[in-house]
Amino acid sequence: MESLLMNILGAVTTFLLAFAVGMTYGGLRRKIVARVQNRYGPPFYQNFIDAFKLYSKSTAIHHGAMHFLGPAFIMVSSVVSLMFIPVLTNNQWFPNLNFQGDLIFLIYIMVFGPLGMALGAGQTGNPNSAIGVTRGLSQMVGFEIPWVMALIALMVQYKTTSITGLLDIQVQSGHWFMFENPFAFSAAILASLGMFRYSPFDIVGAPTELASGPMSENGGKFLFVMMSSGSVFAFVKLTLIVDLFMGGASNLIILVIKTFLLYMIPVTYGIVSPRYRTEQSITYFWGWPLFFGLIAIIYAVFF
Amino acid sequence: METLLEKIKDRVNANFDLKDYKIYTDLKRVDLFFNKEHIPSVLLYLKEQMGFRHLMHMSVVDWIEEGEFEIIFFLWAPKEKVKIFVKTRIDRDNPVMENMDNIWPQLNTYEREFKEMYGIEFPGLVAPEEFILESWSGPPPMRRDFETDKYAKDNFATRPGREDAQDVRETIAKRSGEDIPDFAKKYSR
Amino acid sequence: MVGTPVLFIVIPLLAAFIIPLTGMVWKNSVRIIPGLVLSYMLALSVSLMWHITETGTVVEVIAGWKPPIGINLVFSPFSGFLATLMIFLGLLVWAYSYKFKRNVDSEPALKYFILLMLLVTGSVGIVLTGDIFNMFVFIEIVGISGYGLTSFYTRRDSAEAAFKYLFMGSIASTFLLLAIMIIYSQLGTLNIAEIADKMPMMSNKLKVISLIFFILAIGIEAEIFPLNGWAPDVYTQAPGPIGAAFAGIVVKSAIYASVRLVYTMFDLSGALDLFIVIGLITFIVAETTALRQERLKRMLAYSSIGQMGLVMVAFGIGTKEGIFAALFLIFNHAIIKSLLFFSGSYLVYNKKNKFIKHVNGMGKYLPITSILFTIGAFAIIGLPPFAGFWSKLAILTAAADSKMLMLIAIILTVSILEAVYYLRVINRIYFFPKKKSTEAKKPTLNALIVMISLGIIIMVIGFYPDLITGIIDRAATDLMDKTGYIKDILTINN
Amino acid sequence: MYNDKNKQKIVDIIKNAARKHSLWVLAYGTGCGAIEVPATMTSRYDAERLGVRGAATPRQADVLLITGYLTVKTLKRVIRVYEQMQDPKYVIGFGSCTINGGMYFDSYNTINQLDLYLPVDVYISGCMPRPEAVLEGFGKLQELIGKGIANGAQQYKENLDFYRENQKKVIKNWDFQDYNW
Amino acid sequence: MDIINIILVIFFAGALITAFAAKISSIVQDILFIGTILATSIIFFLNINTNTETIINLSHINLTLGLTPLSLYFAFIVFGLAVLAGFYAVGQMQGKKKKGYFYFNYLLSIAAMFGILVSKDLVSFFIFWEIMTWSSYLLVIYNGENVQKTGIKYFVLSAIGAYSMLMAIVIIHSLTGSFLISDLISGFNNMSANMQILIPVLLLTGFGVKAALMPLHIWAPDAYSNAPMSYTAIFSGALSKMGIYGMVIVFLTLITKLPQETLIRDIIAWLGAITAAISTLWAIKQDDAKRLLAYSSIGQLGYIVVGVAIGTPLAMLAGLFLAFMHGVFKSTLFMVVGAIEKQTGTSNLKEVTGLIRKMPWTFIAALISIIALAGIPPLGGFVGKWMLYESLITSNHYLLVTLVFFSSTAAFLYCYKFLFGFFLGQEEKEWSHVKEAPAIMVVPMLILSLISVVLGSFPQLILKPINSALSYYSLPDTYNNLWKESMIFNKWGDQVALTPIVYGVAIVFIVFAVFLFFKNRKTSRYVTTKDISTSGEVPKEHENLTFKENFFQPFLRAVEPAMKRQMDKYMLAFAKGLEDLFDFTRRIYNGNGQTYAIYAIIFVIILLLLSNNLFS
Repeated sequence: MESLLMNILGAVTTFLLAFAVGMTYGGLRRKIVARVQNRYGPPFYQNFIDAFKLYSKSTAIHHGAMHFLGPAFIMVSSVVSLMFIPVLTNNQWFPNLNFQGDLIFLIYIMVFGPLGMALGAGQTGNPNSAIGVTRGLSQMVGFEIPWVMALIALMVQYKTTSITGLLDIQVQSGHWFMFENPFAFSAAILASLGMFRYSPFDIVGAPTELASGPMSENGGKFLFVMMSSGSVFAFVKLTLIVDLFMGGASNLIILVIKTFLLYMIPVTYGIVSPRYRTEQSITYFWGWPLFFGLIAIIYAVFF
Repeated sequence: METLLEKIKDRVNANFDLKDYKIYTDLKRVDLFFNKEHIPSVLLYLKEQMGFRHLMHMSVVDWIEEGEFEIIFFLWAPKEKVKIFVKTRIDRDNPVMENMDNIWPQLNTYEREFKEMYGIEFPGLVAPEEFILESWSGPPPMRRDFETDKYAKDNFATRPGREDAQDVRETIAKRSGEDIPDFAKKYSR
Repeated sequence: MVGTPVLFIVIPLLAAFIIPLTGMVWKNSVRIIPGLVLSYMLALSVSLMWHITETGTVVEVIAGWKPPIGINLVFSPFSGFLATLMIFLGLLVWAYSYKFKRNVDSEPALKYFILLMLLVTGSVGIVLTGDIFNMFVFIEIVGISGYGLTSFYTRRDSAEAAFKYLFMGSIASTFLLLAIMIIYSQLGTLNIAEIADKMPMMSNKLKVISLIFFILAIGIEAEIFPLNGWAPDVYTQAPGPIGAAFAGIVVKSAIYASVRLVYTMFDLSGALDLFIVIGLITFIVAETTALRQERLKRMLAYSSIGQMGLVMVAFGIGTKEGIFAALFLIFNHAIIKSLLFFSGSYLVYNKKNKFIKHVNGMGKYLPITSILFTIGAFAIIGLPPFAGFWSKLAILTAAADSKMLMLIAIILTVSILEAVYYLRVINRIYFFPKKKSTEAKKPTLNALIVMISLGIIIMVIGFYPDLITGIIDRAATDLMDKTGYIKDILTINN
Repeated sequence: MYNDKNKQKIVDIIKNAARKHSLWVLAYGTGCGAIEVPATMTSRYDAERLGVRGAATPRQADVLLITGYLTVKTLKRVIRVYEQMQDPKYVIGFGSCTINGGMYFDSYNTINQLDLYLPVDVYISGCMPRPEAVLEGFGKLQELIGKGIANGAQQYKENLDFYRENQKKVIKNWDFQDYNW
Repeated sequence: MDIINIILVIFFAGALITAFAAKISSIVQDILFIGTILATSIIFFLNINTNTETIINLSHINLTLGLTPLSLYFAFIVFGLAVLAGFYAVGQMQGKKKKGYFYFNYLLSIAAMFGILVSKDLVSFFIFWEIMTWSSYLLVIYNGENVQKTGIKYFVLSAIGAYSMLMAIVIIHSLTGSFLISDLISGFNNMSANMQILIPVLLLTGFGVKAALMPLHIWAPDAYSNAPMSYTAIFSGALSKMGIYGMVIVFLTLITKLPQETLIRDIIAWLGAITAAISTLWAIKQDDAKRLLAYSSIGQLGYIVVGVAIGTPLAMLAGLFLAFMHGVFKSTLFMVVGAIEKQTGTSNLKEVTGLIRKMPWTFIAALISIIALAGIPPLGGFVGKWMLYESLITSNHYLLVTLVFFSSTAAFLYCYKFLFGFFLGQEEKEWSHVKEAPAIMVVPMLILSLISVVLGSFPQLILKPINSALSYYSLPDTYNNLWKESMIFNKWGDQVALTPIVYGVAIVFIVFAVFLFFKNRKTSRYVTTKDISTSGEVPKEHENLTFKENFFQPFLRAVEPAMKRQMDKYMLAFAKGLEDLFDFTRRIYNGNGQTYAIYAIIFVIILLLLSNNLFS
């Protein structure tokens, strides 16, 4: 009983940590983007203010049951995938469910969210939502392929499909996989550009063209849940890449440094890039990233 | 150039009952005046036979003094690079003009506009809904006898404080020293 | 002894000549007497079949002249099986056409039944006789009645078809006579058993030539490629039930003749391979041609030719399994194709051209006929659980046992075509809307009974093939037993 | 002393503080004022540092920015957009056209006074107001929100009959659904 | 009489009686139909016994019937689906024409499937296989004139498959002297090398047609979409599994003994994966829900084939588990389409919209099945997908797993298209009259979707029978090796524990659903889908705002090169060419007597010329 309580407590702590870190990173991104654009920019805690404001807004209307459940689906995706990722290498604080699932499971639970969001967006009946959803799902098919190839390369190379197993190998040997199999790392990073949906891959929710796409009918608490889920999910993705390629982190400070450095890649890439159309982004992902993925698998099999 | 324009005029004249014409050589433009009932055939002829493929514009002028509307079609021949203005006059009290959007589909838009703004009837005009003036109940606003000021005052509440606004026309007239025309006096404050 | 084989020849011939006389007295006797005669013959043949299971082959000597000099009739398990089958089919054709031209005067009906009787007689004679010249005579009887039946409707087209048939038939007679002459000049006998016995004495060259002449002559009757040009026209132009009679009776007798030649008379090793080649070509050409037909009867005719090709292939395999399969296929084809001809002629009854498109939507108006046609089509395609499947399986098994893999592949590939063109008709029957101009003709009661009994036979054989396989098995054993045949005939001294 | 009323007040203060620094603007670009909004938002004047940010749809927005004259046809859409926004919501009238009709005071199809039809929280005068003025207007709105007196929505809700009457007077083909709360 | 015979007799008798009961009354027909299915299923489920063996003696062939553990597993699928789809069919067939025809063929094909499963020799296997083929063929052309091409296509490909199987059967008989499957297995080692290749290839061709494997799949989209939906549930759910059943036996017993084992396995697996990928792309393109699901079925069968072909214990488990799951969720989806078609009159995704509030139960069934289809945890589809991926990765098929993963991800697109098209989006006035389907149709769907939910957390219910089936065919017992209660392992020892996942997902889902739903339920009110932010414009009643045209156009544009070539077109062109060739042979018979005489002369001359070679 006590251990169960501790588990729940740990899970909540993990969630709060992920929420805080993700939100802060989002705020920092806005600040950085502003500085690059020669603006002063909002304070780094602006996202917290926005989130709280959204939470405090009223939700006077809804479009039916799926409208409620859509954000819940997204949250399930974020939180459950958070539960299955080892946050720190020594599992005293954040044990969660790290040993219960493995990478394939994680890949699947990570695509659960977009589908839920799509359902929620669908019921609102806004054509912009549906258009955004189709673009989002199409793009997802695009970046999942190099991403999976990178992961498969790791699995093949180290004969395990468990995240903790891959992490342990890195900790014990002291070598990071991003140097052991740089191609896999490149493929994963390029694929993660798409996952973050920052420019140039932000056609899904293009505000001026699609009226923010899937989210166009969601205000107030719906948007709050989506926003926090996005923040948690950003943390999940960053932590996952850190765990898989950068040897994990033994304490929070190292984790923050590593994830922040990683986070800078999509952010800086986004700042300097114009927007891709959907088929352009798909073909982008099936170009170099796919090539790197292939090389990574070949490298993993033969070397 | 002169000859080309003349030739165009002559060719039209040979086929149709041309009331009057005017040639602007520097503008590469011919103005042709017709009776109302000739207009469709003239336009069709110009489009199909003489290469005036492009309808640039359609316009209406309210000649309130003469009790007539003047309707003008602006045509353009891309090959010869020549303009033709086809003009006709219709009765202002009973403004009916033939619907010609089967010649140029874009005429449909113009006709819908003139129907609302001038009250000109185009029999057979297919208009899905109101064009610009939704649920308009007043007289056609672009006619020159429409009293816009009065209409605005009657319909839209005005914030107090605009009473001192000057009549712009009087100011202009004073400044340039010319008289206000008689017909305009009726509308000036 | 319940009866003698000679009755199979005598009684129908007698009946054929008596019918016109009785017809003057009582018009309906024209219709009834053939039925009585055929029923009697069926009873006789069945009892004989029963008899020979105990005593062995029955050899009937005519007019006391013993073989090899005299003419003899042989009722062995093999020939008896075929004779029974033919008589049974003749009975069915009679029952089906009992009311034929009833509403008209008796003149056409008289001709029809006389010719039908002659056709059956001739075919049974071919199967039973043990003498090649006698066989020639019977072939001519069959041919003449066939020409008559073909031109039965005195129309331009039927006359043309009959003339074609006659033309080819005369070629056949010529060559048959030539072949018989060669053999007689060399061996001095016309008795099949004695020919078979003396065959090694003949020079190889002449043997080959006479065999080729035989094959040509009998091949014309057996509708093998490329000698079968007359057949589709005849099938199309002859009255509906006669199509079934041709497919079920005449062709079978010709096949019997050719098999008897190759298995018993000649000892040439390549003949069986020739059978396979010719049969296969016939099968392929006929089935591909059937695919492109627009008329129902022509389609059925080509299908029938194709099946005959398959029978020849099965005989050509040469093993006992092959013969078993061939006989099984002969049996199945006889009943199935009869059913198809019977029901098909009702589906396109009132139409002159009898196009396939005329069957559109008949499933609603002629439900039982349509279902029977469907059963027939499924059976001939070889779908289980209908009768056709077992014979197809038997052929394939026989071919596989002889390691003829290409043969299996070709047969199966062509079978797909067969499925396609039958399914086209079935789809039209059930799923296309009826044209207004088409009128459905309800089958008469006797025709319905015949068709339903055929359908039931197909289903029963399909579910329980053992009913027939025992007899066929014995027939196959009998055919393989060449020395037994010679001994049975030549040593008859009683 | 902790009681329900005080608690409500504390929560309100926090909420207002958050709302004040997070204004998501739906710029309804009518008239010439639409051209001033990009200048306000982008690098030169950078409204984002105040927490002002564009919103894509009325469901997400807090502030309805009406940037110029409103014809009757547009007014109908604006009212609908306003009613689709979620509480709390604010309206900023932008330029003299919204105040008294501006240069379109005698147009046959343009309303002269926005606050008869929608509850305006802040007017920004000028024809057109420069971005500095716009920022000033946002500052004023933030001030009002902070004090808790930017209650236009409340006012609209309470005096709905008054607004409806005015709206129906100019919009003849009234085919709206009910107000969204 | 033996149980198996009794069941078969009841089936055939029931089919006949039901077909002719139309003369009495429509309700009697329904009752007879349901009665037949229920009686047989009850007899089956009460008397499950894998030891009995019935032999029907024909003089030259013995038909041997009996259950094996593997066929028992498939019989579960068949009977389960048959009962549920049977009830559904009664609802769906209300007031339709040709009811007797439908019931007859439905019962007959179920009987044939059962017959296939209990056949222990190849002849009875083939007999039942063909009965299944033509009864399903008759249902494919149920809709009349405009489906003739479809019907012919289906039948011809089935015939190709069946006849290649028949060829294999007779070859086997000539080699082993017996039709028994057990004799084939034991005698396979003694065959020559050529035969060892030929027989499995022929058999796989036969099974591949029914399993809609790549070059042989062209019948499937049309056939699945044209049969009545209550039958397509069986067609795609159970009938296609017969092909899988045959493949499993071939792979377990024959292929393992070959020297070229890996090559054949790889070829078939790649074919399966390519089938999955291509048909997924085509499914995305479809606008008709039936065709969409039809292509999706082909894709799913591709996964199953991949699993079966790879053939490691985990892959086999995955393939068979997916076969079960596919039966469950795909038949639910076909039933959903049937219900919608019955209620609205069309199954076009472009026309029907916004049914979620009109047909909520149908939506729930569709949602659950779609989630299962997409392989998203915690539903049953995920378990199968997980096992498939793990087995592929651990057996060194890296590119294959990428391809499978691609098609599985792309499947999300059509999953969403299906849900969105029917249930979400604008609520149109045109469909405001639509009511929920009758309970007799809805309840089977809900039961089936419940099964997908249950299998997500307790797959052992199904994995246990699969395990015993596989160990019957001498695959290692995987009970402790690869899976335990609610926990699956891969070869490398990595695991997925299903129970905590289910709990985790459920808890988080409930927390946020409560947070959003119950907190706002009182304060918020429902507005119609016309009340959306369309730049302030008020959508008119007749205006259709739903986004339906070119739904996944950008994606399709990106994958266009892969969809340019259609197997269908090649095959049709081939058939056309053949027909032209046949037209040429037809000309041989030109109807001219002289020509025929010349043929005769030529025939004689050729024979005479060749006589030396022929009769040497």
